[in-house]
Amino acid sequence: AELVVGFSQIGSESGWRAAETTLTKQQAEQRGIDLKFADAQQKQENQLKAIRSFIAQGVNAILLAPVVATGWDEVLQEAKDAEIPVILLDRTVDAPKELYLTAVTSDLVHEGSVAGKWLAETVADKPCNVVELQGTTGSSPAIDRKKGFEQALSGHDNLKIIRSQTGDFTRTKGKEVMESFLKAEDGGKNICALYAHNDDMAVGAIQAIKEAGLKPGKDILVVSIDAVPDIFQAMAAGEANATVELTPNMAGPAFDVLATYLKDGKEPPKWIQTESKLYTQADDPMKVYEEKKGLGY
Amino acid sequence: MKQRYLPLTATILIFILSYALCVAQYPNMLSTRVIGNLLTDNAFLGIAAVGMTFVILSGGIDLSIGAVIAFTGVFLAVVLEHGGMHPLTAFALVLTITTLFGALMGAIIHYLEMPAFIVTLAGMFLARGMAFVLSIDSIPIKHPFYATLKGLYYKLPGGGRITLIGGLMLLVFAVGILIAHRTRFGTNVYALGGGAPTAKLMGVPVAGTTIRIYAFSGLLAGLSGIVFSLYTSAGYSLAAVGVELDAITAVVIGGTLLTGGSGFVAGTLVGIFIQGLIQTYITFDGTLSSWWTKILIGLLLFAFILLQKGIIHLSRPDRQHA
Amino acid sequence: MQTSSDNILSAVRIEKGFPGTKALDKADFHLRRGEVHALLGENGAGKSTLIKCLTGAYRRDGGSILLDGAEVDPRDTFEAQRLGIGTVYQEVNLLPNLSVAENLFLGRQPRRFGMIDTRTMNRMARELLAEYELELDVTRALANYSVAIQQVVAIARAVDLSGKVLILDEPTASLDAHEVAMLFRIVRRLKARGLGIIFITHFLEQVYDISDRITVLRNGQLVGTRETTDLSRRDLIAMMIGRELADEIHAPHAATTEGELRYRFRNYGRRGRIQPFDLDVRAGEVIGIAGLLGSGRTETAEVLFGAHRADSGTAQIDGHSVELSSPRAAIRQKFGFCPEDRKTAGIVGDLSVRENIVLALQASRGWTRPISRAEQNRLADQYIRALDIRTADREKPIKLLSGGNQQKAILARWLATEPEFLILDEPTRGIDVGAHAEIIRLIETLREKGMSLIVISSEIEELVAYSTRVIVLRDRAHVAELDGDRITAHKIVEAIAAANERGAA
Amino acid sequence: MTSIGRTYLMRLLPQLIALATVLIGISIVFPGFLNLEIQNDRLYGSLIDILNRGAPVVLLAIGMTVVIATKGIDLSVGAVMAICGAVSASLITSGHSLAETLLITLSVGVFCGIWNGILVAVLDIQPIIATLVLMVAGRGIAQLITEGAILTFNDPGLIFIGSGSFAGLPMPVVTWLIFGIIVALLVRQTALGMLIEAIGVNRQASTLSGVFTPVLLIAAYVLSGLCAAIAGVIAAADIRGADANNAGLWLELDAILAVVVGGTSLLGGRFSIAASVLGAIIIQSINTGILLSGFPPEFNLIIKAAIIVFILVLQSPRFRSAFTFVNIPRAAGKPTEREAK
Ligand SMILES: Nc1ncnc2c1ncn2[C@@H]1O[C@H](COP(=O)(O)OP(=O)(O)OP(=O)(O)O)[C@@H](O)[C@H]1O
Ligand SMILES: Nc1ncnc2c1ncn2[C@@H]1O[C@H](COP(=O)(O)OP(=O)(O)OP(=O)(O)O)[C@@H](O)[C@H]1O
Ligand SMILES: [Mg+2]
Ligand SMILES: [Mg+2]
Repeated sequence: AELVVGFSQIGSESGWRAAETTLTKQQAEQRGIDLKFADAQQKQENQLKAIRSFIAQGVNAILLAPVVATGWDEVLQEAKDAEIPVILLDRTVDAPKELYLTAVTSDLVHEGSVAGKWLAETVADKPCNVVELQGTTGSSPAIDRKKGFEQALSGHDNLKIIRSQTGDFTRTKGKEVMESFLKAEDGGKNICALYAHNDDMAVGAIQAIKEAGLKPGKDILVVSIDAVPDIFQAMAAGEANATVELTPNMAGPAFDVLATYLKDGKEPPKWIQTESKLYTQADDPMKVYEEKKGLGY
Repeated sequence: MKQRYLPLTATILIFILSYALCVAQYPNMLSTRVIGNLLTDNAFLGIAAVGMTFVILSGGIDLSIGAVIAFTGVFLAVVLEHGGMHPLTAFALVLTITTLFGALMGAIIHYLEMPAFIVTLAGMFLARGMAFVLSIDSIPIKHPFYATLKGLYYKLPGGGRITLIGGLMLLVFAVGILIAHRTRFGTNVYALGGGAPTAKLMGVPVAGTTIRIYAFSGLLAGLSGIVFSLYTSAGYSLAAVGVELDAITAVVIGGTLLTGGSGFVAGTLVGIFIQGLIQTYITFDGTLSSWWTKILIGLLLFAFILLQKGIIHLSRPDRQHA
Repeated sequence: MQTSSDNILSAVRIEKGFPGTKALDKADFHLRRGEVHALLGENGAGKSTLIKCLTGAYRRDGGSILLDGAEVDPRDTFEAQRLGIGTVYQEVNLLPNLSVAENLFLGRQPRRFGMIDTRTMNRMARELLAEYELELDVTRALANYSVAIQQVVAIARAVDLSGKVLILDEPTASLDAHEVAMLFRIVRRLKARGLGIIFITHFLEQVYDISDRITVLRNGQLVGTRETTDLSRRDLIAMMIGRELADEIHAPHAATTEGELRYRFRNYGRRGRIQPFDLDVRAGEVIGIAGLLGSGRTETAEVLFGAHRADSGTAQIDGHSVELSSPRAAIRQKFGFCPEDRKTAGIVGDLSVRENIVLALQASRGWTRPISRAEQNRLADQYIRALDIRTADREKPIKLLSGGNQQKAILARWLATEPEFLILDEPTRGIDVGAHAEIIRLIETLREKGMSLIVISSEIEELVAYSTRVIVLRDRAHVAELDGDRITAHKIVEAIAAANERGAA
Repeated sequence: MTSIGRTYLMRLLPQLIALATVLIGISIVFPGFLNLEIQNDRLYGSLIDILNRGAPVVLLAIGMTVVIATKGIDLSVGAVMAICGAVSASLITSGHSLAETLLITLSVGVFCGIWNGILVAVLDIQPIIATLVLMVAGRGIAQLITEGAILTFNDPGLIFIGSGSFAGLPMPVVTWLIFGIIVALLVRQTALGMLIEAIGVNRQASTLSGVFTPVLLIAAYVLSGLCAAIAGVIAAADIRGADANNAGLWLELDAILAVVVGGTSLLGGRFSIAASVLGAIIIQSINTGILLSGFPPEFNLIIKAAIIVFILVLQSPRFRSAFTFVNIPRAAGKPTEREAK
């Protein structure tokens, strides 16, 4: 019989997430899997509801992109009781490992530290004031990407985070907050680098920097995370310096391990880490842009 | 058929009808699992919506409940995990806090004559802000007592369960119905909704009633927060965003007028079920993209309202003699 | 400042000011045990304000209140109720969304085990209303019943609440003779029990019928208190308005010269509201409509005005067919309509007197042709003067005016549109004697100018005074028409009573 | 005329005081705040940022004021912003001219308004629920257009609307100034304002007086839709892309808050466009002030709540009558100063 897989997606709050959804659907189609998609609109309670109704429907497996790390024990236990394997996508959860089959994610802290390392190396010994655009307050990428970045910077006393405010992962807020950073730091003369928790905020901030009469990428270094297509355009124009890739194709590996597991019951490793690849202006950004453009970002 | 029960009856009819339609398409939807889930998954929303019903019946609105739920969860997580308090003590403490918070909003609304919409909007900012300040991380609650509480459920044949929180929601509704229709406080709530100046002239203690209404809503939001923390075993400051809108929608679908003074607590329960049904249906379908999900929810909402209007319209005779 | 020992309620030097108005200026008022005390005065004299100060609905600025000789200070109406003061406020103040029984027992519902005992409450409500010869489904929302019934319910509630004092602020405004008689029976019974009763009305017959003493207020000040038997009608009016009033009620007219036939309604009606009727109206005619409560008078007016669309019949004006499908359509044909329920259908409370007066004119002109501010001021001032609307100035929100003055402002709204066909539903309700006479005179003047009017009134004397024809309604149907010499109070009452059963009951 | 001017000033006084207080407060925390300089031919500084960033909420508040005056509320404005941003982006990227794009986008906003208006005025659905339908479905529609991604564009004309400048002011500021003045003149120089207020206070009485209630109600929602459309275009043009997921998210609450801070009663009736615009600017000042202050973001909401409560308490009728140092005409129709003399 055809494989039925339920996919509980967080929602559609960013281009990256839309790309993840598109890719998951594509991957399922390629493998002839009947994907049941449920959009939770950023609410954990909706994800819990979705998983419960997947169980009630009797799907063969569940993909879960958890909106938050905590609070999954019970529903995962229910899935386990119903003998439905659960694979976590893109973020992990705070639950006993035996409750899910595996997690296909990147390491958020690692992403932050890749960005931080790049900045530290690029700046070398020069003193550098960094401003930080955080993600949505309280969200795990915001917390972990901040943590990783700070870890990478520790030991480099010439690098200092002088301002850090939330830009809610959006372009609009990224631009608005950057404007106020520029005003607050002497028209931007005080700022040497910008670290944004995602590319969208960076793109907004780049516009703010340009409108303030400064050159992003030169007067202010810009490093961000996600590697969505638009940042490559900015890199090609010399306005952004580096980005750390978070691949939206988490479903491919997930379906692969699922297939082997269902076929011969082989348990995969508990964590399949995706690569956090660093892209800089030297990596032919336009080419990457063309590759990524069609992926539904 | 009493005319005042018309909206309620209409809503119940619509629910039964649409459930039947869903089952016709997905026979699995009749399972006890789905019914049990409908109770468990909507428990926190239902409990908060009872409070919201009282607020709306009195002609007010409470936008703070989602934030209060989040605050409650974070507060519990912090005191349980870092403070080492017993959950029952923590429950009592947090319910006191949220009740007082509600009472404070009620007092401001009454004494400063400020619109509830704005006072509770500020309350929403404040409660969520407090949650952020307590912790921006999501904190798992690992207290064994939680496990005990979650272990309490009644297993239905067919794999469904009536959980503690699902049962609690039904209990809260029962109590809410009693309070609304069988106590003086309940009648006073309706009286306020019928017109505060008139109610005042008729001797309704407006100040006390207003404060109590919002305190009650705060209490139930706190209870809902406890239920939510049981439901997710965690406290998270970004939890339950927009729950107030879901609750308002449930109340209104349940046949309560937003202008106040007319409606039923029981209707809200049906409203909750209808919303839950829409969501279950959409997951069972499973082919909708994120955007079509939203569009369909909107359209179904619209259809329910139209249907309700239609039923009420058709069955209402032109104002007749007594 | 003697307070004789048999005073049950005394108000001494009560003061109350509103921005721009001194509503009460050191007013005294003493109510004896076992008396009916009429509180009289022009519209805006401060009667309702005094009542509200007594019951704690308003905080007074000064003065003291003594109940049974002891100083009391009710902070809110709830406390006043506990002290044994039952009140019917002007404008029915009940809750339309609650059931009749809940309205009657709000705040004192019978309880069993802490829960309201609905069954007992409903039974008590039925028993209570039975005293007023009302048989209602007490579990239905009050909104389902007419203003008159609501008023009876309000009275029943207040009477039931009043251990010591009963205050009735224009309770009879919407009642017909039958209900008034019933109310008076009850009032006399309470009086015999030793209650003090304050009675506010603009119907002087009722004052002389029921009251023992009269207190008159003018401009917030006490004019005086007299024994009713010592005070002639003429003197009373002089006390109230501060001058002599010309002949109060006119002699009935001789049949006036017939104007041309302008409005012709055939088989006009709406199912469930008013049975189809025929009606011809000439220029310069005042058609009075008489009938019992619920006989369909208001419905007739609403159907004529298009507020409820007629579902049968035709309308012609000057021989041309017209469609009166909505108030707008009717207004385009130069119709005007003063509704009966001024609070919900008449005034636009937060807007100023000026805006309320120009509203209909502006609406008929369309929004693109605003009436200039100067013109608005002129119109407002003109009608404030012409109708003697008592207001601090024309920018005062109309909801702050006394009831009678609101009524006059609504009338002004329609006069400003210079209508040719004016429907007045109870235009004199709640209006003081002076203004009453003015409005009757106004109706005369308008008629003489060639306007066609339809006037609904429960006051038969009044109908006789100005009608050139009277239509009598019963059970939502037009049952009789009187004209010329046949318009007498006696004949109208006879026509109404020709039905063996009452109205809608 | 001067007396009307004075009444007008008195009406705006509480908002002006609140704004001044907030601005002074910020400049104490952040001294450079009031600096203004000319850069690239346009004024540059935090004050300008406030006017500029406030543009969407100002525009939404203008429409919301009129809707609220009719005793309604429009929760859909945020979603309509997203739809219109998405529409304009997808039109311009598919090669339509700027004029066509704007025309169609604004028509879409108008259409959304008509939809809301019909639900409220004709189907008689409670405004909050009627507009909730579009609030939920609308964002879905916007995402449908952009397929969940940010639809970027490079059309200089459209970008100019978001970040160009005219007469030394950023285009968004110019836009809302002009639009606000047009609307204010439209409602006050014609009879619209009074008729709308009449409907808001007593719909039944207004209908009986011949006011064309359904049409005016629909018109109010159309205005709101139009405002949201303009705000949507500005928001998209500002970031050179339509972000259907986040554009206008929760802005309806800010707009309502702006209207209330502006002193218009949520129960309908008396309204003032200028006061609502001031309200929106006050809210944006708070937001900008928080950003400039350098507090950690966890405190954003608490600070905002505290300041708003403070302002509202200052404006509350009770507080004002307790301290009758200024006897200001209330939106709800408290007696005016003139009567008191
Ligand atoms: N809340 C208020 N604010 C301002 N002025 C008021 C208020 N209530 C009453 N007034 C004014 O006080 C005066 C007395 O009003 P009141 O209602 O007591 O008159 P009344 O004698 O009851 O008249 P009526 O016979 O018309 O009912 C009027 O001039 C009225 O405009
Ligand atoms: N005695 C009654 N019992 C029950 N309902 C009544 C009674 N009288 C009136 N009603 C209700 O009140 C409504 C008002 O009736 P209507 O407006 O036709 O009365 P009316 O003749 O204009 O008398 P009035 O205006 O003096 O009340 C009617 O639709 C009817 O349903
Ligand atoms: Mg009065
Ligand atoms: Mg009538």
